[in-house]
Amino acid sequence: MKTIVSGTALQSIAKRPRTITTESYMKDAFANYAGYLNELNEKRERVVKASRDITINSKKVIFQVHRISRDNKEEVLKKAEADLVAVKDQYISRLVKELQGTDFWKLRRAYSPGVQEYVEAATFCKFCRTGTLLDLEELNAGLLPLSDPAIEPLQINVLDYLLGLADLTGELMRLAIGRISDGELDFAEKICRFSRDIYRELTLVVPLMDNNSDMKTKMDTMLQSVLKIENACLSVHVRGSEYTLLGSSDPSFLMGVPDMQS
Amino acid sequence: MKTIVSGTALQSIAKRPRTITTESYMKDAFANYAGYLNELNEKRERVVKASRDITINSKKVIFQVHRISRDNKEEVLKKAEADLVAVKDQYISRLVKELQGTDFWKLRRAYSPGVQEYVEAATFCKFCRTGTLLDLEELNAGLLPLSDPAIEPLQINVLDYLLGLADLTGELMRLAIGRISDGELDFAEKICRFSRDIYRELTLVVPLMDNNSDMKTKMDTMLQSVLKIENACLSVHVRGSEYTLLGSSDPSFLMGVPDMQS
Amino acid sequence: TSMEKQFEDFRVKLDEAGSLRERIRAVVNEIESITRLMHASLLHVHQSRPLSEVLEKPKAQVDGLKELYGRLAEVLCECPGEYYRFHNDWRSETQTVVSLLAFMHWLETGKLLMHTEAEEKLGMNQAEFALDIEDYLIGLCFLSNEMPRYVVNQVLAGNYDCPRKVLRFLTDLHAAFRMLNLRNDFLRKKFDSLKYDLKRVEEVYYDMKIRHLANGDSAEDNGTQGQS
Amino acid sequence: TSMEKQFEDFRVKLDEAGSLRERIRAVVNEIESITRLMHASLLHVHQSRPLSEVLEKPKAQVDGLKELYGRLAEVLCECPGEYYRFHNDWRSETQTVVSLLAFMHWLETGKLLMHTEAEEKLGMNQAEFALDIEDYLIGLCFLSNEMPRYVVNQVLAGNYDCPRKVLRFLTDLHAAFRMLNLRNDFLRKKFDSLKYDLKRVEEVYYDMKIRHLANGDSAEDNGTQGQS
Amino acid sequence: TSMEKQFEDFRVKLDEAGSLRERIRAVVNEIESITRLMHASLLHVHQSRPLSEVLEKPKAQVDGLKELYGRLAEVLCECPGEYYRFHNDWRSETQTVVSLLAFMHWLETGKLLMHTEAEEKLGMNQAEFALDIEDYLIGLCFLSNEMPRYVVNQVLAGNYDCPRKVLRFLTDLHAAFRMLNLRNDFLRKKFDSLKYDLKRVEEVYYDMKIRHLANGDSAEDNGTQGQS
Amino acid sequence: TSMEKQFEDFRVKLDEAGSLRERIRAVVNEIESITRLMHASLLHVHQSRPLSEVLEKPKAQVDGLKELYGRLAEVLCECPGEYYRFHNDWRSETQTVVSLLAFMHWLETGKLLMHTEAEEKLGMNQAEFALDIEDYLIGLCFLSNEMPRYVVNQVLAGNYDCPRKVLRFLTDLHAAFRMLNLRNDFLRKKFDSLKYDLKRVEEVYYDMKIRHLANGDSAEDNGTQGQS
Amino acid sequence: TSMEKQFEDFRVKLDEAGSLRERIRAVVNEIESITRLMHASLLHVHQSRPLSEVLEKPKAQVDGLKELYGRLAEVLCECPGEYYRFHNDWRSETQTVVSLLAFMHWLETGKLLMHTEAEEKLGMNQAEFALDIEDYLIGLCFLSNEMPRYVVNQVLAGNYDCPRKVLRFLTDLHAAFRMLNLRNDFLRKKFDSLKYDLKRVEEVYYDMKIRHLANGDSAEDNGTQGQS
Amino acid sequence: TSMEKQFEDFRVKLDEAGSLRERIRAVVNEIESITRLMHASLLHVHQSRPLSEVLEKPKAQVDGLKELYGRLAEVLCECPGEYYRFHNDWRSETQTVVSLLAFMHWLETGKLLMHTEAEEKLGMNQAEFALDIEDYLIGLCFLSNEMPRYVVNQVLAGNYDCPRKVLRFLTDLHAAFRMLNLRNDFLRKKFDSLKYDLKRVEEVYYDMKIRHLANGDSAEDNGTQGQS
Ligand SMILES: [Mn+2]
Ligand SMILES: [Mn+2]
Repeated sequence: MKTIVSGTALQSIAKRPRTITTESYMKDAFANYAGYLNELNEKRERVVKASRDITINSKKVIFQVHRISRDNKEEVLKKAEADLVAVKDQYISRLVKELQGTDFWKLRRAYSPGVQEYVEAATFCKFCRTGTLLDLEELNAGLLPLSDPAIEPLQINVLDYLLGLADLTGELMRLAIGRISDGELDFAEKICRFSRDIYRELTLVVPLMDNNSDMKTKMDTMLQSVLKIENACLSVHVRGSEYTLLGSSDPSFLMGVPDMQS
Repeated sequence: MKTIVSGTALQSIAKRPRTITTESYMKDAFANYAGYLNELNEKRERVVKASRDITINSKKVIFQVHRISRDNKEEVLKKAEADLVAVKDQYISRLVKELQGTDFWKLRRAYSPGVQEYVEAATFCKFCRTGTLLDLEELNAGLLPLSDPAIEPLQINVLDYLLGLADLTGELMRLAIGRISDGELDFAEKICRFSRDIYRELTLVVPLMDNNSDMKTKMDTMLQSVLKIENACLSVHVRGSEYTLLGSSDPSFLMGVPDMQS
Repeated sequence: TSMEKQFEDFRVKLDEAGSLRERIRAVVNEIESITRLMHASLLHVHQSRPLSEVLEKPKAQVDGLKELYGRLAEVLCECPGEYYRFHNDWRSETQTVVSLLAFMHWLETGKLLMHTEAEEKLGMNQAEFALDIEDYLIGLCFLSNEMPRYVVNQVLAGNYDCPRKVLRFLTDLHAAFRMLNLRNDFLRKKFDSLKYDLKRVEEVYYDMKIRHLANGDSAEDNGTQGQS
Repeated sequence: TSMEKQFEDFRVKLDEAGSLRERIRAVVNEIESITRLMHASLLHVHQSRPLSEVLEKPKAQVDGLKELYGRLAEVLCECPGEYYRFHNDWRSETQTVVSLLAFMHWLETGKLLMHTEAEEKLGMNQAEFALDIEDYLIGLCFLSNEMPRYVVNQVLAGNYDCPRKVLRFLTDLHAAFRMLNLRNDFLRKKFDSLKYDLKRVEEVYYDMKIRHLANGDSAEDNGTQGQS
Repeated sequence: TSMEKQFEDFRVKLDEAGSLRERIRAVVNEIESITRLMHASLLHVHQSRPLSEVLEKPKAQVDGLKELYGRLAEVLCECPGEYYRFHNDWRSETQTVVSLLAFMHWLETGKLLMHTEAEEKLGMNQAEFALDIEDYLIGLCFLSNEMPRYVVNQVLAGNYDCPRKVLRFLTDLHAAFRMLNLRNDFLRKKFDSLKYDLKRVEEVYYDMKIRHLANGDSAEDNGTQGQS
Repeated sequence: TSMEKQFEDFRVKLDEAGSLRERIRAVVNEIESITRLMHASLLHVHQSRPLSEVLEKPKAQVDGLKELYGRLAEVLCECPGEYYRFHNDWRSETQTVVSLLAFMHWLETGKLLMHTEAEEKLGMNQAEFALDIEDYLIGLCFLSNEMPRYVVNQVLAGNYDCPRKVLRFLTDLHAAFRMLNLRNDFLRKKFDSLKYDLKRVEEVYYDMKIRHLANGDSAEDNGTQGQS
Repeated sequence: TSMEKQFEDFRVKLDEAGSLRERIRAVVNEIESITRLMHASLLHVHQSRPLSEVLEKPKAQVDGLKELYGRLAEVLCECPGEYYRFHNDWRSETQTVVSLLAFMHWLETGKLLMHTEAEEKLGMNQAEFALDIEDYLIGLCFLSNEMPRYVVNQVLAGNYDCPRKVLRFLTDLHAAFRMLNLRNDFLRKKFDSLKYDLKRVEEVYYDMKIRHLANGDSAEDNGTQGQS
Repeated sequence: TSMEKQFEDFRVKLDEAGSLRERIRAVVNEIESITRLMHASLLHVHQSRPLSEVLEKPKAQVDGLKELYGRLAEVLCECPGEYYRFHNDWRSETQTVVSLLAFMHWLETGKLLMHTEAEEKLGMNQAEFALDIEDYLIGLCFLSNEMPRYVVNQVLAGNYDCPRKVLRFLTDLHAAFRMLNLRNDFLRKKFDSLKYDLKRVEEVYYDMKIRHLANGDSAEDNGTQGQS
């Protein structure tokens, strides 16, 4: 039975088992669709796995950065930066290979968490190194060598960059508390200004983002982080002022407890 | 500074950078804890990945079984069973290797979804083949060869088995609708009885389960599936009775549409 | 500062994407309007109006649709490689479009509208602007959802052969769908509903058969309503 | 039928697990009672009672705890390899136990209670029944949560050296914790709170320092309350 | 201070609005009581009691309703221009009222209760106190929701012509609704349910038809239960 | 001090209330176990086992229930006037008990289990320990929820009279409920579900009736399964 | 029928219970109004107004409260043994009442308002209508929640001795609560908040102490504001 | 038919209402854009930029806002008496507008922006198009939410007088709100948040005061930043 419209072939297939009466034109087409869906699902799985690897290793970089203190800055950041390069070379490169030549937006939900965490780690390193924001262009320039130069290279999109940046403030908050404990008040105030700036810039960008419900939640968390940083700065500031009032001759004292043992 | 209790060593370390004043007894211990946590997290990641592989491939087996019809049963089930063996040999075995020698319960949340889907697929195949429930013992016997005989073998636990079984009813419902369309009324009624039995047995078991909030949700879905099967059977039954009333001489007619073209 | 510069840059880019999206939505709104009208016309098939009358208006609007998809393609041309970024903004409407085209096609020819045929009708047969396969498949499921009602109303209008024809079509379509491996997603749910549609059509077919109302298969005809 | 048989079998097994769990919970309830009493006694440290008095009662109860953990071990012996199946039933109480033991240990020696020491005190130094490391670590964070209040009350009682000692201890503990790579889980949240505790203790230390209330470091002593 | 003066002013205004709302709610509660009674009486239609008996009680209560809407109008008179400020406080009850009146009207006459007729029955035919169109439309959707059950029970009582009549009514109503461009989400959803009601009635009519239980369409009669 | 004395007093009273509650919960756990078994046995009714077989086990357990309610009464005797203080601890289980007893009673007699009958069966016919009316009513709603499934499975087993009988029973029950002015939200919601049950049974009866599968209404018999 | 008779009976009983509840709620609304006014007056204590001025208005309203509780008692008299049936309808307001009375009492005397004293003030010292202990305790927790703010504002007003006095009071209250074995989750949570209040007051006292702002502990005085 | 005529009529009316709503939303979108920019500019106040610089941009945009509200008024003019019908479409944006204007006004003058002043700034001082009181009040609550952060950042920038001034302002505002009998749940909740803001500012002021960092209350000045 080739077509439903022709009654002439009826007799010949009346006894054929029913399930293979499927019109062959449908069958061929659906075999194609089946192949397409299988490949897509398998690719999605591979992308999810690569994303999870990126996440777990980026988190390690972040923890490495948190090991910073006044006296080991160079050493700690060097290691963090090396680890970050390793994340890129080992895991992001795998993602790049999977996605190359496809519409990067199609599987975005599968890889977005990993990319966001990578952004968080990379911007965190950079801030600790230079006190500035690693911008997307620079970040993406670093990814270029991973791609086959013949085709459109994988680039982190603005949305994932901004979502990663939104998480950064949480880490900055932890960093600020630690820096205050370590007496690095200038550093803490730099963090304070930096995260205020990011928060302010993001408030202007959020309403423009494609699907900003995630981002709105993150903004709430972020404001909380900024407030925590500001309040921590306030409490050390107020104590410092009182110290000045009490007329200390050694204003550097409040800059930490290096002389705790002395 | 070896210990906090001895003041004698104070002078000698007063100038050492602060962060490495960490008492070395703490440092050594925490280095161990750090290693432990790293290994645990990495193992968890590997287990999650294995679980995802098991899930996606078990789902394929389930779709293969749904390709069954009156006339291709053997062929379809053969392929499904072969695929199921492949899931076990390729993916479950990887899980086994990861988990061997550990407390299987520790990472259960990481692998449970995959194992449940595997149970769903295996019991589904078995039911279509024999009309009976693949029991846990049999299922686990199949896993024994994967394990190193020297140590405690990985066995699917009762909870994952039951959770997988709870999902089975959804597939049985789809199967039943299909079988009715195919005229396999006896098969449909067998499915009806089978899923009623499973539902009934599970109602007795659910309250005993370790953490049964998931299971309770599944029971609600399951009752819906059972009702759908029963209602589907009712509608074909009522039509069949009317047909008998109308005095047809060919009661086999309602058993499907094999003669649709005749 | 460089931070401000970067964010200014982002705002520009996102604004561009936003205005792109707005233009897409404007087109999609028009698509939606047309499909609503087409759908309303097609529903007359349930009142058993003659097929030619039923199809007249919707067929006249296919060109309008094609033109709108052409405009969609133009907009998407401005952001190459970002087809799927905006996919959600027009996928549900496109699924409806597919279901309507497939219904019309089936009413006329009794055959399934193929993916490539749908693409052609909409001018989506371009490298950068193709019809997503999942959208096409979901559209086919929507098509099947209309069948039980169609069959019942055809029988009410005295067209007792209709159930058999529809049954044969849905049986084939169902068999074809079973070749796919789906995830637990929207498509799987719609496919489940296809099974129920099939079952309902079978029941009507039985009703005809029991009462010896259905004709034999001898006189075959194109289309689904003999005399249209 | 075999299905009934299997499910009967499951019921038996799950009933067994259930009664095991009930026995575990009974033991855990006793552990909880003891820790409540120990905690209440230890809180007297904030009223600046002499250390010997504060520690007397809780120290007397450690043996009771050890015995209870012995009973827990026995119960878990009956289901080898299922330690983590029931872990949730006693982990939060065990974290509290760790924090109390660590507090007492620190009050006495000024040192951190090590994982192996905690295991020994509770008789958990067995292959099949060890103290989970995350529980131990969370217990340490709870310990740090008590410190700011302790420091404030010690200063109120005139013990101006206390902040420096606590600060040194928490600084070390914080440095040690920073060696860990955590997930976004409960432990990370507790570790964050440790940072705040550290900061608060620093502030008190500054207050003392500014007012020249703290002694120098010359006279070192065991324990945390010099003359108790 | 001017701030205090301003807030004093607010206090008065907010209290006035509050007591207005309370008075509205009191009236609405009475409306709700009456509709509950009317609804309960009307449900007897499903037990196939004679129409005159079914309608007796609810008809007697329409005047009560009208009086209550009169009191509502009086209250709203005190705050001209604020009809929609308090609309939410009585709209759902009013939708129910419309559905009951429309059901009674249809049972008696077989015709749709028009918007102006509904307004008249409730005394809402005033410039400042009219029946909101969306409320009227939603009420009609509720009416249609009762139809499938009504049809099934009429058939059970042997009234085999009922499905055809109801189908004709619902088909017209559905066609009328399709003329609207529904943007209100709730109304759109209710309209979807109208489609299901129509489909269900079609099926019942189909059941009658294939069993030759339904009469032909020749004999027209007003009202819905010929011989009641 | 007087404060200490007062809190000492509270401690005693709160501990008493606590242990009372624990004893109540222990009894309730046993009630829950029994109802679970009864329910599972009653589920056999859907497998169309003979009524005598279905009812054998659950009937044997009614005495056990009665004894447990006796123990509950004893506990509550110790705190006269505090029935409602602990009501929440056992009300949901009691609602289930009522629904099971009412289902068994209906299967045997085709009649509604009256409130006083339920009280007698549970030994709750005492001044201080009666069956709360709302609990009884909610139990009846649970009973009705079981009916559609029961009807479907009875028809599947060839008992074509069942829908008519159940419909008559549910219609009466529904009418009785409508007499109440339900203010309790939960009960009101359950009553809504009763309406759906009624509608579903109507539909099944309709399907039988139009196919002449249901018997006439002439021969009356008690019980729900003719030959049980 | 007996079913109808039974439900008629239920209707009467449920309506009675309903109207009882309405009367209770009417009284409770009045209680709530009064407590809102009392609370607003008492908040002036944070603006450091003289105590006599702060307490004047709220004290004048205690009699009003007592009368309302008298009316509540009368209503509950009509349904002996059902105190706890309606308890939820007035418990949260009563907890607020307790907290306000306890605050006023403490401001005047520096002492804790005892349970019996609270009962007397409200006329709840009857066998059938007593003040539930948990409500009293929760009220005390609310009282403690006001303390940190009170202490801060007193210090701002120059009353540097206040923290020490409040600390002593809260320490005693905390110790008293610790005697209880709290199983009630809500109460336990409120007790946790009491710990935070205590901690905050300790900190304020610490601030005073290290700045030598607080007086010594030698001079005892009743009341909380020396010169009020 | 008359039904068709009626629905045709409805179609026109619903389309009119729909397009009115679209025009309102278009205006509201522009309002929202402007407030976003104003808000972002005002956030500079936390960076301690000079007040003139902070206020420059937002002040420049007030005229734009006024114009937009003028357009809103025009649209609403076309449907007299339906202000509240569309209120929800623009109320949340208007609350934000009020909060921004009030913040700017307070920064400049240290005074509360009065209701009439807000109306004037927005051109809402018309009989038919006034500023809803609840919207104004909610806007004030949003204003207060910004205060704790403002105070913290001002102190960080060395403006030690700020806490005292803000505290005085918030205390007055809080007292004014307390005069109202808030029945609106949302407003009540926002008012609760005002209490927390007040408490936080009290704490900051306390921290300054006990360290003698705050100036005395003698020198009064308008505006909030002395030298702006
Ligand atoms: Mn992070
Ligand atoms: Mn499944």
